[in-house]
Amino acid sequence: MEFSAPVLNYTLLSPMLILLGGALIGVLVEAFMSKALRPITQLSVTLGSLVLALFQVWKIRNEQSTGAAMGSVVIDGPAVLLQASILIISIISVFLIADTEQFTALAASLPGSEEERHALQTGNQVTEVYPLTLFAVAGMLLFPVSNDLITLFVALEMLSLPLYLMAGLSRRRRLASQESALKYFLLGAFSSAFFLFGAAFLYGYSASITFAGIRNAVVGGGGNDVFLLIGIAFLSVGLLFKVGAVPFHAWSPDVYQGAPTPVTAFMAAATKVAAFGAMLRIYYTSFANAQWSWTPMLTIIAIITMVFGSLVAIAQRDVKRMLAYSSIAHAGFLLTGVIALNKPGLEASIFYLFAYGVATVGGFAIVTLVRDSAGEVTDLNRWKGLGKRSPWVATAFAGFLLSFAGIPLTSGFIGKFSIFSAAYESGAKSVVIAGVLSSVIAAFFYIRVIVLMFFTDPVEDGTGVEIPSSLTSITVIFSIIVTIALGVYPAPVLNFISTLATFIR
Amino acid sequence: MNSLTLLMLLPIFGSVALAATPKANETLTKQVALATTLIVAAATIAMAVSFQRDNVDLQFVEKYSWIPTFGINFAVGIDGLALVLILMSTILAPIVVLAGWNEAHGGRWSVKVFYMLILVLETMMIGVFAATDVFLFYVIFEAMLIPVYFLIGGYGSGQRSAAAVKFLIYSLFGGLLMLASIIALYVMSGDQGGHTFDLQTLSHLQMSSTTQNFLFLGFFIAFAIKAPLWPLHTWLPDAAESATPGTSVLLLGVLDKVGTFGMIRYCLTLFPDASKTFTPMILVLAVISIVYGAFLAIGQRDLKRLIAFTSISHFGFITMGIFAMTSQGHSGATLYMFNHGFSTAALFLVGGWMISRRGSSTIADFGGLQRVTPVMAWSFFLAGMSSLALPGMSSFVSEFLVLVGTFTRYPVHAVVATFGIVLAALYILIPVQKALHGPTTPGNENLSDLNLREKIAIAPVIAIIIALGFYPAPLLKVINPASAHVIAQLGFTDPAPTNGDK
Amino acid sequence: MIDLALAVGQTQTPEAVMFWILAPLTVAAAFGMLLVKKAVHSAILMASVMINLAFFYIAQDALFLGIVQIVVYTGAVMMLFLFILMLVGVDSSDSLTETITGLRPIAITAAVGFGGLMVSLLGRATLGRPAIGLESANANGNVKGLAQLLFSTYVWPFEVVSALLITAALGAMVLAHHQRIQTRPTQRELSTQRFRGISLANAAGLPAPGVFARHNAVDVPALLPDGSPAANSVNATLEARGDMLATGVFELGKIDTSAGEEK
Amino acid sequence: MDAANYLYLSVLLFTIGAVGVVVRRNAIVVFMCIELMLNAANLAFVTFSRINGDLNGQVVAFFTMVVAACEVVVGLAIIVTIYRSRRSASVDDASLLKR
Amino acid sequence: MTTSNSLVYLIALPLLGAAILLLAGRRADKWGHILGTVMSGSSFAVGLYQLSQMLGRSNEARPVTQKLFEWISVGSFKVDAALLLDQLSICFVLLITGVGTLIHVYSISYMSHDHDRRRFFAYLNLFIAAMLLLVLGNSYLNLYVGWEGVGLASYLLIGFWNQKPAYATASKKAFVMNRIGDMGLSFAIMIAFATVGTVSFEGIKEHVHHTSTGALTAIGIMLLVAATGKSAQFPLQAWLGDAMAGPTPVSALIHAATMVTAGVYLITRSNFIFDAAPTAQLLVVIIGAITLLFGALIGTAKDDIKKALAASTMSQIGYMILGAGLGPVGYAFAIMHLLTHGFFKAGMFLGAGSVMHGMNDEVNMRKYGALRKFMPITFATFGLGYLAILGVPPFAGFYSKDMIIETAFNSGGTKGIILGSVTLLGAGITAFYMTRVMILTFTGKSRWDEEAHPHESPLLMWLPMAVLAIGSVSSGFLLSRGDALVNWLAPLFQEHGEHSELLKPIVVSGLALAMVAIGVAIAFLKYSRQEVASVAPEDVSVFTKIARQDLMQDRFNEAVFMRPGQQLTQVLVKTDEAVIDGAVRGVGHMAMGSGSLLRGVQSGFVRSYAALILVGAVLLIAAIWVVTN
Repeated sequence: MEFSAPVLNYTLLSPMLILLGGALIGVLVEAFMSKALRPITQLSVTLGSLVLALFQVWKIRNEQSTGAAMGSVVIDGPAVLLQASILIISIISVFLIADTEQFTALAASLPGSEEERHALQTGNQVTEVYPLTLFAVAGMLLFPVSNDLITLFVALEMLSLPLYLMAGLSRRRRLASQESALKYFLLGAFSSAFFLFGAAFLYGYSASITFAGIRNAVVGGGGNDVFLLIGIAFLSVGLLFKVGAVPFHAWSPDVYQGAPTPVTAFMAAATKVAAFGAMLRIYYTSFANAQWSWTPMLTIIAIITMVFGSLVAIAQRDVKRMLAYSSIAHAGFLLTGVIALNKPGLEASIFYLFAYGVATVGGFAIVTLVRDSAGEVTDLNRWKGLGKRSPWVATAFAGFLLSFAGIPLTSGFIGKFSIFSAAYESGAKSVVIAGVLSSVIAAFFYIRVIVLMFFTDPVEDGTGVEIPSSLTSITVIFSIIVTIALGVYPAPVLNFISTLATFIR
Repeated sequence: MNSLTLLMLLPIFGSVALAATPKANETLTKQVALATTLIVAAATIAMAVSFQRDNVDLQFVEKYSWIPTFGINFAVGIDGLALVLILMSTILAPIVVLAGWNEAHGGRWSVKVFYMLILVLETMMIGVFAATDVFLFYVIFEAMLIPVYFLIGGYGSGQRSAAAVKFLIYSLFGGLLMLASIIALYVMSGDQGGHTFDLQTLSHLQMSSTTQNFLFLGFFIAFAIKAPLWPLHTWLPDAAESATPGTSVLLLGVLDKVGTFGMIRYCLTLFPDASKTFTPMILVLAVISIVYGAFLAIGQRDLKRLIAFTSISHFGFITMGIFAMTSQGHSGATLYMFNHGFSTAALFLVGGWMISRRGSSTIADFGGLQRVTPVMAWSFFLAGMSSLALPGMSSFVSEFLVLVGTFTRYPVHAVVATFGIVLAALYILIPVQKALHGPTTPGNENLSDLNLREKIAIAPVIAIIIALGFYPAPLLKVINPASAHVIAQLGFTDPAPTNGDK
Repeated sequence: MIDLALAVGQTQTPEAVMFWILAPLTVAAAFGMLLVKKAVHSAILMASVMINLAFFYIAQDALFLGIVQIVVYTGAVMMLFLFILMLVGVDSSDSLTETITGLRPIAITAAVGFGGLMVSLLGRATLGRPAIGLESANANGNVKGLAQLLFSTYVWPFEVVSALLITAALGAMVLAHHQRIQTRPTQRELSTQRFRGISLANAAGLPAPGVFARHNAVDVPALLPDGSPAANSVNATLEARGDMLATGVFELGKIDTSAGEEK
Repeated sequence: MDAANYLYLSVLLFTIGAVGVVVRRNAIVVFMCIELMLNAANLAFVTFSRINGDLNGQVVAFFTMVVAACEVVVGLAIIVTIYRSRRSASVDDASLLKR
Repeated sequence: MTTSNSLVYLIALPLLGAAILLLAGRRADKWGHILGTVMSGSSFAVGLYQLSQMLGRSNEARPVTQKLFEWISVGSFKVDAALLLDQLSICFVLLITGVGTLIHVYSISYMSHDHDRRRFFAYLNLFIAAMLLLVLGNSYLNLYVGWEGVGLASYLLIGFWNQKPAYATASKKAFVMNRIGDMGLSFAIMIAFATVGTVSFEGIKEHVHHTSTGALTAIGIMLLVAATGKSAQFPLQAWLGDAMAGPTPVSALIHAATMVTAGVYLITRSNFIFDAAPTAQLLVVIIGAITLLFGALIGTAKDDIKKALAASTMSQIGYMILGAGLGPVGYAFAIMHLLTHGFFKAGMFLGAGSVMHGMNDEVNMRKYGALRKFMPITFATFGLGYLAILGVPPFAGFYSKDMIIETAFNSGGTKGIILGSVTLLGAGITAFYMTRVMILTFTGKSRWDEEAHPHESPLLMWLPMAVLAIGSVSSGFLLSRGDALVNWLAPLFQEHGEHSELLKPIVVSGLALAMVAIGVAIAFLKYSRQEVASVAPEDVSVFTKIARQDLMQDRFNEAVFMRPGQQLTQVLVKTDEAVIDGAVRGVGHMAMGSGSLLRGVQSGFVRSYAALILVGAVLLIAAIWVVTN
């Protein structure tokens, strides 16, 4: 047996390679650069690699290849779109991560210890978050372009591990933050065990670990489908966990609340894109012909997810938890795109993911701005009268909320419309109806926040709005512009998506 | 003026201009707002003049590609029905601005924001009636909620934010049901010759009767909430109670018309068979609304809630006229929409002035106003007479047409509905007696009568009410061809005289 | 799973023997993990499960994995676990009573359901193709075969895993590394500080911990002349952790035989 | 010798691991149970590799081991951190965030 | 048919007057009353001109129409704003404008101290215009406009002094009860359109012969309902007594001479329908009969002079309705009685106003007495009216009322006998209560309050009274001379065949006079021989008590309609709040509640979350197990 050297298409892999390179530079910076210079250097390196990666993605937008990395990676239209979305969302998230007020000064110090206080006084910063972010983004880029189960698993871990770590790095309420890291980690590992177990059965079923191989096995048949079904079920547990679908959602409210807000923003938005990207690919390509087996399952989960997320969100008193439940509800809406299993469904999902992701980052960016002397204020009762004190911030937040609620002239509406129409087209009427009804419930709590901000008199408790740093401003402004623009005139983006969104096999 | 798009852009320009005015100079703000609405009104009237009355096709048609991926166009065009409603909206707008000159002062935000919201709303009001693309219609239908929401919640009184939320949730609920139907239409259009939202094309879709029924309900419930039809009405009294008078005028006078307009334009056009299937049920609801709204109005202690309930009764009439499926009922309903706009406007505006002077909206707090403030009292009285459809007032013509038109096909419904006119006498005369008649009660002795601005604002409303009562022909001539067209398309002909089946 | 009966394995009696000996042991060890109170015992049981698995790997023609399982998994990963266990208190034991209402019945039902259903499902599964065995795949040796795949087909994930390792290292650093923010004071500085302090009481150094006839350890405070314990003779950390012993039993005149049983 | 037996064994181990995650309170034991689940998955991979007659399954198992090692590093780091803060390795004590 | 361009002026002039007076506001206070009177007078002049024109034409050419504009036109529902002046309407036009103008003149003086006299004249003008529209409209819908218009004017005038809550309530009551009648008219119009396809008098008349009797009966009954509302007939009569809250000229004009007779006009105008619908016609007669007794009985017990007169009006209109219900033979007599009644009742009301004017607006007859000496002219004019209403020859009532009684007797069979007897009985009771009014007011001893200083009214007031008194004396004779009115109206009505004569006219007259004499005698005995208490005695018979309470009509309405209505309203208001809105809020609360409940899932324990995942996985496996089974 001769060994033939592997051939990698570096152009197609370049976005990921750039990020990994950037991350390595970041690690080196940590090791060798003086403390004072680290923050700015890390930020530049991170942003630079992200932008460069985005540029590379743009350059390869018309490429279609399964051979980029010996069949492990597939680059096609959806891949480009998803990677671009992840990169854009990451860039605006990094602007938030650059906020030094959010991260602990020294993660190893005990909360409340002398050491911590000293670290705070000296202005120490955990600049390691930048390379960690880059690793996570690289994993996210890889996740939706993976073309076999190994790569998928590795990518899953690669995007998860940095997030587990970052969740624990909050500056305030550190015990809660560490707790969120622990919960995220334990449950994440638990779900990835299911994922792996499912992968084993898929391998058993198809004698192949590539998506194409699984697809061929599904098409070809032979034997019965027990292994396939077990495989799909357990693999789905892992994926549904990542997107936060009921009943695999339980981590997300706690983690969203405990993690530093920029990390929450990043993981809420970018992880969702990556996870749904992977999900779309595997369901649309490998499992497409076994549609009968998983559509009912996903339909039920989607409906429960929407309704549950919307209902529980009503009862929330904390803005981050509320957004977490809202994101659960949105996971339900997005699942309809997977269920649709048609080209409109794919296009709609990609549009929705992008629109939702950008709005989410924008929303959390606003959350970082509302503070009192002890840091962020996430208790909704203390958001009362925000519209009076800071009309622009409140208006922007209202804009994001309206987009989440799917009010016309915001991107959320176009997203919902397109995803529901795709689902309807594929005959999944029950999901559409459930989606519509839970949208009403969801609207209720979004509106409640608007009422709090605009129609309730402020309480004088020192809650104020930080004058946004220029980076945060960029995030907010960009997000709101995208949210409105995609609501008013989405045609160019939809066209772009439409021309690219076809999975190759 | 012959471009609907331009017409829609005018208020937007106005609101941009408003944004540029200094915050401190509120008078300038108001003047700009007034000027804008006046220009829009003039432009609309000019448009109406060049409207070809006998042409049943859509006129002033414009179409621009908007979201080609989904086959969505920015398509507008009007027929007689839409023209009449646009006319009503744009004429009401300057009146509302002028009448509510000071009503923005108690709000959470600046006066400027108030008028910007009003102007944005005006654009949407034109758009919602002019849209010929279902998607465009839906977008405006839903987007309209936002400015109204802020107008109620930000500038109203009492439980304004709760009322605003109730309004919004109710409307969103209906809107989302409609969205489901629209999605279904869209998908079906894709199966039958390409995705489109064009109303004309969609009206020719083939669909099973079950599908049609469900989709019809999706649309109808949305419109029934808007209209509002019993039992989906409970948001209206709250909203009207809390909103400023001007907002209430726009809410009840214009926005709620979108509901009845939608029933004609969308329910009947898109789902003719389902419309027929549901007609008996809807007629019953309409009749209940008429009687129920009247009874509830009689039972109210709050002036604004009372007016709101009278509107529920009136919307019952409109709905009944629409689903009577006769040309009289249809034209009557359309005319009713126009007339109701003005008579409700008169009631709310004058009622609003009374309330702002007295500082209370409880009817029992008034008394003997006729002696203290004769002009205001008379205005209210005339508005009330219009509301109870006194002959000689515009609403009589429309109400009678609705009744006659209904009677020829559904005599029982018409008979029950006619009892509403007795109740109408009660619900108008009770507040008239309590507020305007009787001895002047303490607290009312020094109320000031209408000032010149208010007189100028109310005069055209009353003039229109009376003029159309005696000479409704100009409107009917515009409405009739459109109504006849709809009726004919549904395959209905007016019942011939039965001669008592002799 | 009728047709999964492997031609390759059916005649290999030794494998069957090994399986039927080791499998129950494995399951018992795994089950024991749930039942033992002390974490360290769980770890030991876990290690034994892993070693058993290594045998199964080897028995199934996965020699390389078997070795790796022992060397890397059992040898390194489990040692890491034990290491951490030591750190957090090797003798700490779990109470096995359930504190979350309703969780245990749910867990047991779920477990029985899960296991039962899965076993039942496996019984129904058919493959639709013959089981092959690894003779041909391992023709050039298991390691070579794996290497062939690893360095050609799976070179990309293989390389990406390196990023994962860096992440892990970086993460451990972030969470565990105490950056020296201020220089550690030298002996000289400390002694200067001692003498320049407000009181000279401790200038000569703190008292040593208690040294008694029947007990001497760092966790027992020394006795002052008046017989009372000297708190500052014990390390502050021990005191904070509550590991300091009471001195009462060691005091003169109060000799108590039970002190012998201490610890 | 029926290769299916390995699969049954794998299922049993996986189940035990999953239950362990739910019933044990010590974070480290919980984590070990997760490792047990991963091992069960590995056993399944190896078994299927044998059944399918190709080495891909073994490659996956190999990757799993590597990834698991990384996970262990990160996981134990987190557990140690929280232990240092709380002086407790019980996962039940970490329940600030709820509802 | 002749057309004319000047009909519209009949209406336009008073309407213009009303508009000017209302819009000009206080500026017109000085000359408002003059303008109002002039406008009414000019309308009368136009009416006279029209009459002269009409007299110059042959019978067939007498009706005149004027189409103003197309009012409503939708599909086959076409209604023009058009006027029709024929022999019937001209009678009304002249009555309305003539009596109306007189009352304008009277009011100049009567209302001279009222701050709001201008407004009063505006309302009067508005009423004249609306009433003219009522009688001039060429279709039921046009008539309907006038019909509600007079209702509005009546409402405004009854409530002219609405600062008094009772008066405001009275006006509201009048309007609402009228609306119930109006509803009948709406129904009639709807049925007419649905069955005949048109709502114009002309159009329906043409189609009557091929329209089913059932439909015509329905239309007829509905028209009757309308008539009962407007003309205060049983069972919608209750408002008329309260309507006396308005200034007395109003009572004279609206609630005696003109508006309340609109029902008679309606039935007469719709003769072609009633002729073809015997059942409806019979109902008309029954209603008329009931009301004439009803009103008369109420009249016997009333101490308020205006209410007594109002009850009398109700009763007299009962006569007219009864007459109109007797078919072709009765229409003309009904109209004749209407006209004569217009004179004498308006005269008496003005007389009553004059008395009140002199007595500090006291209306209680028990506080009058012996006014003959202080108000001779009033006594004279009132007395002439009294004689007229009693039907004493040769006063007006004799001609008109006897005709109706006679026709009633002659309507054949048992029906004839019953009707005749009722009308006779009515005549007797009328004599009783009118004599009572006369005695209490003008004769006997004075029972005034101390501050009363009775005096005769000024010229502007007594002059109209005098003119009306002349009418009361002469109109009957003039109209019946050579059957003038019957012949004048004949072209409008169907030919009527000869009736069997049950009783000779002379016998009828004799019987009637006898009844009158009995009535007068009883009254004389009861009130002239005994002292009249200035406070109404309480120890009276049950019947008197009931009669004082208007035969329990208000009690009945309250118990049967008002209270249940109010209760229904309250229940509905509560239902709306609790049930309908409650359901909506309930859904909200349910969502909130389930949200809070489901929130419990998030216990904060990571092991629970893991259990949730495990359970989810088990469910998936179970689903697979089921599917593959």
